[in-house]
Amino acid sequence: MATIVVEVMLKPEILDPQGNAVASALPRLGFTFAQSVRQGKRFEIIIEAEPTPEQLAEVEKAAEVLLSNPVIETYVVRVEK
Amino acid sequence: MATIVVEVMLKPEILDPQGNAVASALPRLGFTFAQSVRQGKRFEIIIEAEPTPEQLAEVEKAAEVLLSNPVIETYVVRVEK
Amino acid sequence: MRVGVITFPGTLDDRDAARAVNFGGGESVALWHADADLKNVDAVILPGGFSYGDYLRCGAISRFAPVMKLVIEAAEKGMPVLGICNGFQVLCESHLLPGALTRNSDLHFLCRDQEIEITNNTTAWTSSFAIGEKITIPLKNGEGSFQCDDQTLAALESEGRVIARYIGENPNGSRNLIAGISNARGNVVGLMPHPEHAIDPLTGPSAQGLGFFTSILNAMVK
Amino acid sequence: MSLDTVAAAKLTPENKQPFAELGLKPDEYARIKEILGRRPTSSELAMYSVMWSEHCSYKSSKVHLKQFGDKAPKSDALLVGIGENAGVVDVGQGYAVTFKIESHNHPSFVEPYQGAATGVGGIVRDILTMGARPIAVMDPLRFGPADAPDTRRVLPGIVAGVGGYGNCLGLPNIGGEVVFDQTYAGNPLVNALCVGVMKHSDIKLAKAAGAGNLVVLFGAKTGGDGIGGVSVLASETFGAGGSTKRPSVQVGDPFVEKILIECSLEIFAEDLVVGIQDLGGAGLSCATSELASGGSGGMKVALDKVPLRDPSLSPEEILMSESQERMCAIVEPNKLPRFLEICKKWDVTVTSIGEVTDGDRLEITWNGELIVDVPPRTVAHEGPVYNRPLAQPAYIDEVNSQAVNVPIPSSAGEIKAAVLKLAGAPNLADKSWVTSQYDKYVQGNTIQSQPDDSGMVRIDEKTHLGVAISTDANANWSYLNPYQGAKLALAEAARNIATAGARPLAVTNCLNFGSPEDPGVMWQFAESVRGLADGCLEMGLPVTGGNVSFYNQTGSVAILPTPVIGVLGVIQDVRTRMPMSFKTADLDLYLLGDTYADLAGSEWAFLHDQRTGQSPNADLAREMRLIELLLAGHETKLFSAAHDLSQGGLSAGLTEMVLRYCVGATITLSNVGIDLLSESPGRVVVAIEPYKFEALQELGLKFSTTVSKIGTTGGESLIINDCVISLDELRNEHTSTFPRLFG
Ligand SMILES: Nc1ncnc2c1ncn2[C@@H]1O[C@H](COP(=O)(O)OP(=O)(O)O)[C@@H](O)[C@H]1O
Ligand SMILES: [Mg+2]
Repeated sequence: MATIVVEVMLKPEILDPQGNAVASALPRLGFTFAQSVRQGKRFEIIIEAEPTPEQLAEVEKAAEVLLSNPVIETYVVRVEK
Repeated sequence: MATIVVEVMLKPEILDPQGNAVASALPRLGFTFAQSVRQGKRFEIIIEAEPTPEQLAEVEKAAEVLLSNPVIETYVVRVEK
Repeated sequence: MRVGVITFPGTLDDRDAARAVNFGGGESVALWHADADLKNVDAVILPGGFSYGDYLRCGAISRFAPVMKLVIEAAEKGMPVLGICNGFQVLCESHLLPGALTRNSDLHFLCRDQEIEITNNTTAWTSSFAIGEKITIPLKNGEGSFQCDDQTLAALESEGRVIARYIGENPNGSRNLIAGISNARGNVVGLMPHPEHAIDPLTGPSAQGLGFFTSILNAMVK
Repeated sequence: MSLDTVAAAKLTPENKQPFAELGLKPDEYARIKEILGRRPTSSELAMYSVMWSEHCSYKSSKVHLKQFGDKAPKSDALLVGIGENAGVVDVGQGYAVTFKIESHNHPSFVEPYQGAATGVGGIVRDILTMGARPIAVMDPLRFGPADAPDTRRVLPGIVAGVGGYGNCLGLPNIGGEVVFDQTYAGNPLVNALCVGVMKHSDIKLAKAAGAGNLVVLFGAKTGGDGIGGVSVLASETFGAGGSTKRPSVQVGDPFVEKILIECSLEIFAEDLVVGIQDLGGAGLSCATSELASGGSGGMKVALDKVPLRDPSLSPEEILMSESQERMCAIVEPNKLPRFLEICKKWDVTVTSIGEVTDGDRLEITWNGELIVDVPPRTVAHEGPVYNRPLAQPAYIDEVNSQAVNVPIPSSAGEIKAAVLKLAGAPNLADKSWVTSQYDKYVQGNTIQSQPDDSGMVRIDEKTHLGVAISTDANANWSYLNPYQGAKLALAEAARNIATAGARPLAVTNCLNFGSPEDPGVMWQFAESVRGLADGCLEMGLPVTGGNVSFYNQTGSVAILPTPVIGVLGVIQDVRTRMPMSFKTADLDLYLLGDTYADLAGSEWAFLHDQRTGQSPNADLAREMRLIELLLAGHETKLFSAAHDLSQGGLSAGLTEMVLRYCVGATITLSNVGIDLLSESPGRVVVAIEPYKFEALQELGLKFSTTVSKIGTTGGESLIINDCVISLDELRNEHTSTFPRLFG
């Protein structure tokens, strides 16, 4: 068993109200470390065995057509060690 | 500038309706690689400089009280290289 | 005049949309997401709701329903298609319309009576209105903020493809207060607020939504 | 752990069992052994422990709730009474309506969004189970102080959860309550009401009849979430340091529930089930034992056939799991193929897990080995019953004897300040911040919702038949006098129905209290039940069902006694409903009913930190005359508007009226301070065209109800004697509170 991770984030130019809400909630709770916050999605895909290059290509495709919307989002595919 | 990432996922025993929806949509599109899918959140926190241990401890605290609900979720804090 | 109303798993406003079609003088025809033909309809409505729970992204999973292949083909040939709320989201995800609908800027689901201005009356779905006509119909969604890149926005504006705009304070962060847009040909329209809930003052804020459902009759007569 | 079978239990009678950890008392454990003639298996122990919990067995409340049956008024409308998943009433034209309130208090404190969401999900399944299409929801809510930091966590989460689940199901939210008090700080109350409609012939019951019929489980797969959620979470008082027994809460999937609703309704329409039960608290333990207990025979279930989300679950855990969005049906074998077909259409997981037998035992096997062998009634319906000690708490005499001591405004400046203060008080302020997160339009049949006195939905588009529902509780009065408080809440809910022109027909309730092990709390509970039962008898309204939530307390501090009463009424033609306010100038405003110096338990007293004095006495005969007056006036189209007065008295009532359609009013009051602030029950403000005065006076005489002119409509201000408040100023005060507090 292995885990492939797909991370999907809004493009930098797209408004991120969720990230903004977190960024403004942090100082209210006394946390002052953040300059800004962006919020995105993380998919953990469990597959049977170590992924083959073909499988990874398939995941890339799925990330592009289903898991993200290229109009507003970008994605990264990683194999979790 | 540096980026701290907080990943929040539902605990394994907690139902993940979103992950399930993705898992059942994938094969309908001809993608057969996934045994199961879990969907979580990814926060990218931009800070001014390389994080200090104190800052990281603060982020941990924020992850616990604000970014996740420990009743149903777990979190991981990582420094993005 | 047969107007198909598609039900996806999780669609909610299908019966309301069908009722509105009939109120407007058309004949509503129920279509199911798994259908393999469009039952000879002259136009199609994708109603509001939470298809597939709105999981992943609103409309992202419905876009791949069998019936959508047929809708996309028919739309490209000029069949009038109206997407309301979740239907608008499906049309964007299907790339029949540009842009995307994202979380409301205040992060809350918002249900309220919203005044909008009709800014294009040449589409299949807006011909019953006058340009500049102001109507009040319900707005109800959690992800109704229309977003696109600057270039797309400029194109939509210069080609007059913004068909309705919110009046007053921006309810959800939509760019340029956009409430609805059309494709270049004017047969495909996406609208965030719900005209099907404004066909009778007894159950809605007004009857001013009816125009969308009478417009389509004009379109066919022509 | 090895499998604990019935055979093993017989061989190892002395095995130690963790009955106490599961919440069973030693005598309860002894009783189980006596019933079975041996020690229970661990699966049986799991079943008994969840089913005999306070939440499922009503062991502390049963002896009191009996009154709802004993004192039940004769009612031809009642089709299904207390005991089933929800009561059903006849509303005419062949339609039956089912409605019920349930609580999901503790889970909503732990995980506000999911707790509230699954609360809505649970009550909707109860309504569906009766064979009805759910048509609307309501959400009476109570929180700690509005400005407390934890309320900022709890309230937005709960509101988002109620909306997130209800909106996704396509159920309009047509009303509710938002009330703040210190005692709810660690115990927010999330009560959820659902109403559904069906034809008489479609009523379904939870019973497993007909040997050879199949036990069919459909909906979501069973997971490990919420194991013991209801029984442990709902019966464990939160200590100061937080509960150690906090199990994981359940996460709801409203999309699956929406599919389950449509799938079930299609199954019902083809008459494919003999009996049906939803899986709520106590999951499969509850569904199997209640179905078997409700039928005539026994039942055999192969537990290993249950589809699992988590394959590592033990049989005990499967029996206790409270995974959401599951249903259990009894199906004749020849109808199974069609049943499966419909499930396939909707992509719903479905499995036949057993069958009805002609025996009298509930037998459950795990891979062929018998792990449960019990008489189902002993699990489901014959749990322990307690006659808990009760005693009037000491505070009662103390607060009752203390007079209310609050400033009474008289100058124009004081009046203005008081009216504005009440308009912006969290308990009375505009609730749009909450309700705009709820879809009120979906289904296209909503006639009234927030901020109207009651919610109203049309149930027939051709005849315009409709139902109205209101939920009310006045915990301040219940605190001062629980017997009167329950009656007064009942009267208020009924009045809220009648102001729209609907005739009250039936009652549901959700009784939220502290620990039943505290004799003072038990007394509050007993008095409330007695008051509600007496009140229902007097008003001729049957109680059709309800819910009890105990252990709402933090340490030794209980919440205020909070019996939430829901009244459902019928209106023959929704197009004739009376609006809560006036849309034009030059109407005359009249007050129906009498005003006394009733400040005890009032919002004005609350704003001055006082909860003393004596609650008003409910005069239900007078309330009923007022209701008949309203209905008679509705019949003859006498009223242009009618609005109930309750919390905040005339001051709040006028504020709501002038702001509803932005038409002002000029009011003249003789005893202005008391007239504005008193909360005397049984009062309604009506607007009529001036020439209809005589007709109104006649009705007043006929129904022995005081009718006093208080003013006229019009203008852009609320003018009270010499005090002028512009509508803009009033609106600003009324609408800014929630956005300021919750963003
Ligand atoms: N949590 C809620 N959900 C839906 N509607 C609500 C909620 N809270 C209050 N409302 C609505 O707001 C209006 C005013 O509430 P309230 O002042 O409590 O009414 P009343 O005093 O007449 O019972 C009513 O229409 C009520 O149904
Ligand atoms: Mg009221």
